Amino acid sequence: MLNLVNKSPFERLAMESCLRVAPKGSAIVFLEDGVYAVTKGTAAAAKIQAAAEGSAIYVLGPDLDARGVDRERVMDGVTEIDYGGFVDLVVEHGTPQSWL
Amino acid sequence: MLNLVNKSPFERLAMESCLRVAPKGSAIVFLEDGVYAVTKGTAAAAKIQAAAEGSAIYVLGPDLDARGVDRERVMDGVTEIDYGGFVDLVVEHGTPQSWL
Amino acid sequence: MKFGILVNEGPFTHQASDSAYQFAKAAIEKGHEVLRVFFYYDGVNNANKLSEPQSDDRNLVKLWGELGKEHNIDLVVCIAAALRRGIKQDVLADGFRISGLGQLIEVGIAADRTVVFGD
Amino acid sequence: MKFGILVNEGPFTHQASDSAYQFAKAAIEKGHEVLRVFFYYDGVNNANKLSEPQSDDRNLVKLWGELGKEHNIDLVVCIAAALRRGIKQDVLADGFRISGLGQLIEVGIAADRTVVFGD
Amino acid sequence: MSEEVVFDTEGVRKNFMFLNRKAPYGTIYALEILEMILISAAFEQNTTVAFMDDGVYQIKKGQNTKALGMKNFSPMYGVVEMEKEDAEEDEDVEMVWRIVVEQESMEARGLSPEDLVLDVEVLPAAEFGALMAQQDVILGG
Amino acid sequence: MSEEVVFDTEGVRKNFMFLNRKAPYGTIYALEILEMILISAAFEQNTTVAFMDDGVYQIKKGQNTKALGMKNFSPMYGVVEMEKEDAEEDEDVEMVWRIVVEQESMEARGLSPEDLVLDVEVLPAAEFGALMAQQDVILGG
Repeated sequence: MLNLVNKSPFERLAMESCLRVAPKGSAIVFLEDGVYAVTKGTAAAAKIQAAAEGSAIYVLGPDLDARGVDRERVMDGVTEIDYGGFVDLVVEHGTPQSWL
Repeated sequence: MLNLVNKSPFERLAMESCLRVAPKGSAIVFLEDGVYAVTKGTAAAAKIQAAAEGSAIYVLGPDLDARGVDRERVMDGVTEIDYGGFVDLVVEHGTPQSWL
Repeated sequence: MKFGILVNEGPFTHQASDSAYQFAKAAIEKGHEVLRVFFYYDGVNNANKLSEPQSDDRNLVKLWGELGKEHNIDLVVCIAAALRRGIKQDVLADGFRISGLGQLIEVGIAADRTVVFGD
Repeated sequence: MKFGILVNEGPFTHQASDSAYQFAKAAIEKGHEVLRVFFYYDGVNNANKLSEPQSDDRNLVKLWGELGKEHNIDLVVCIAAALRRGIKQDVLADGFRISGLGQLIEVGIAADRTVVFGD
Repeated sequence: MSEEVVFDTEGVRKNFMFLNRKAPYGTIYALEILEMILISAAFEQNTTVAFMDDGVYQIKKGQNTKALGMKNFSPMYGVVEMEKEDAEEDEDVEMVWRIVVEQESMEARGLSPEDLVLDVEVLPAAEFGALMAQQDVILGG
Repeated sequence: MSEEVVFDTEGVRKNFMFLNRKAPYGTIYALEILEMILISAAFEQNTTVAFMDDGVYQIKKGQNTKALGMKNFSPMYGVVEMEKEDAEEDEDVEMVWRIVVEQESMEARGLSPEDLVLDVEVLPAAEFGALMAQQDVILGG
């Protein structure tokens, strides 16, 4: 299962639901407003860091660019992908689940 | 200022923003999916109870009915209103702010 | 009192348009006046006359049009938001008109209260 | 691989339709096949040919239509969702067709992966 | 209008989950997913109708939308239950139907199975997640 | 089409707040509120352009939407700043323009005023709320 999270962790609780339910070690892709989740120094950072232990965390680069997120503010251990990389992940990891 | 909250406290953080920013003692109307906030025995109940100290809390009855919320599950101290009562509150309290 | 109402969402998808309609109706029943309802963002979809809900559901496009006509409420669809979303004269329901964002600011000045319904 | 895509939201209001479009394009560039894009909920508004965004913005209705034609993607608008929202043959953009919800289940069975884009 | 396209799905049986995570009436997702589930039955796929987060509220007993003028779709869940029974009784078809609720979501809302219009399996988050991981297609809104 | 209706607003000056609480690009609210603000300037009202919650992200520096194909509306905030300067310089009109950010929202996102494309007043939650309470009209989305 590949988890897709497109909501800001400061507006909605979609990410919490994903972290509570998704099997340990599931990969997570942050896209759209979800990309704010992987920025350093925010009130949500500790939760993501904890989730990152054992899960592969990806973030969509074009969505970071649109929102002006400087790369040095992206958390360590997060892998940046483009849409092609996003497609590859869906191929590799099987059924995607969009946490809308 | 009259605060209107139409989001479930389990899905979005709109209510938290309202409670953080709105001047102490501001009235709050819960409507639409916001009505779940004033039900007893939920994970969000303590927060609303704390807010209710000093604020007047209202809930829209037709929205409770639609969602099958039994009245004995509505927190003490919450005043139920209909749309007419909603209009009266907007007249009395001045500028409404919708926490969308 | 004089009310202005802003509707931010289309019919059906969010309850915003329903709540705004019920509020407007109640305000009129209480003897108040609703000067204008301004439809912005996806709210412009409330004016699509092709909307055809199931027979056992409410028809918000018609309900708004009738309320407007009966109580002389100015129903204004924002032209900029409407163009983007393909709401044009061809599909505009009875009772609505298309105009600029200035009409929202104007009613905000003219009304005693402006109430926003959205998502 | 064969992909099915579900688009839950209309153009502009949410990024869902943009993300789905970029995903579909990237999948094709990688040599995959997109069997069908199914437009449901407010997603049906992606097929409104009257949509006329500002000249410096993207036109999602056109982009979908062109992608569909060029790569033989079946663009299906759900009839039940579309009726409610006033998307009918009169305003249906080139390249789209209106059909039932069964078409979504069918592509879910036929595709190797079904990806959902929404709000 | 473009021409109809048909895909060959003969004899394929996949695991479909319809995942409900939104409250009813505030948005239309609950109603339109329900329409999706009812149509899907004809395709004889393994089906899990799942409720978590505010989606649990969709099946709360006692819904009455009269004052709102909105359609009360709560009775339509009875049809979901019938489809499940049909699937269980049909000996010709090896098809599994389940109706599941995530326990943590239900409890956080102060609800119990007696509050719900459907007979459900209550699954703790970990089991609910494990079931999600077995799906071929997860549809939601 | 219905006929045009005009209300008499001559000489009335109210306090308008345009409240931005949503992130840019994920939804259109940021762009369409901005269009609202720019149109409003002609009406010479007291104007507060306010950012809180994810709305603070709207004015983050360095936005580049090229790869998304979406319109980058970030430069349009420059016009908001110009309107504010015009209002301050115009001695014939007693009109107040303010651009404010709620401090708690900004800090929770790890941002500081140097990250923003606008010169803003940073207000703690209590002051921000007090300012909201002084408004005649609060518009948002």
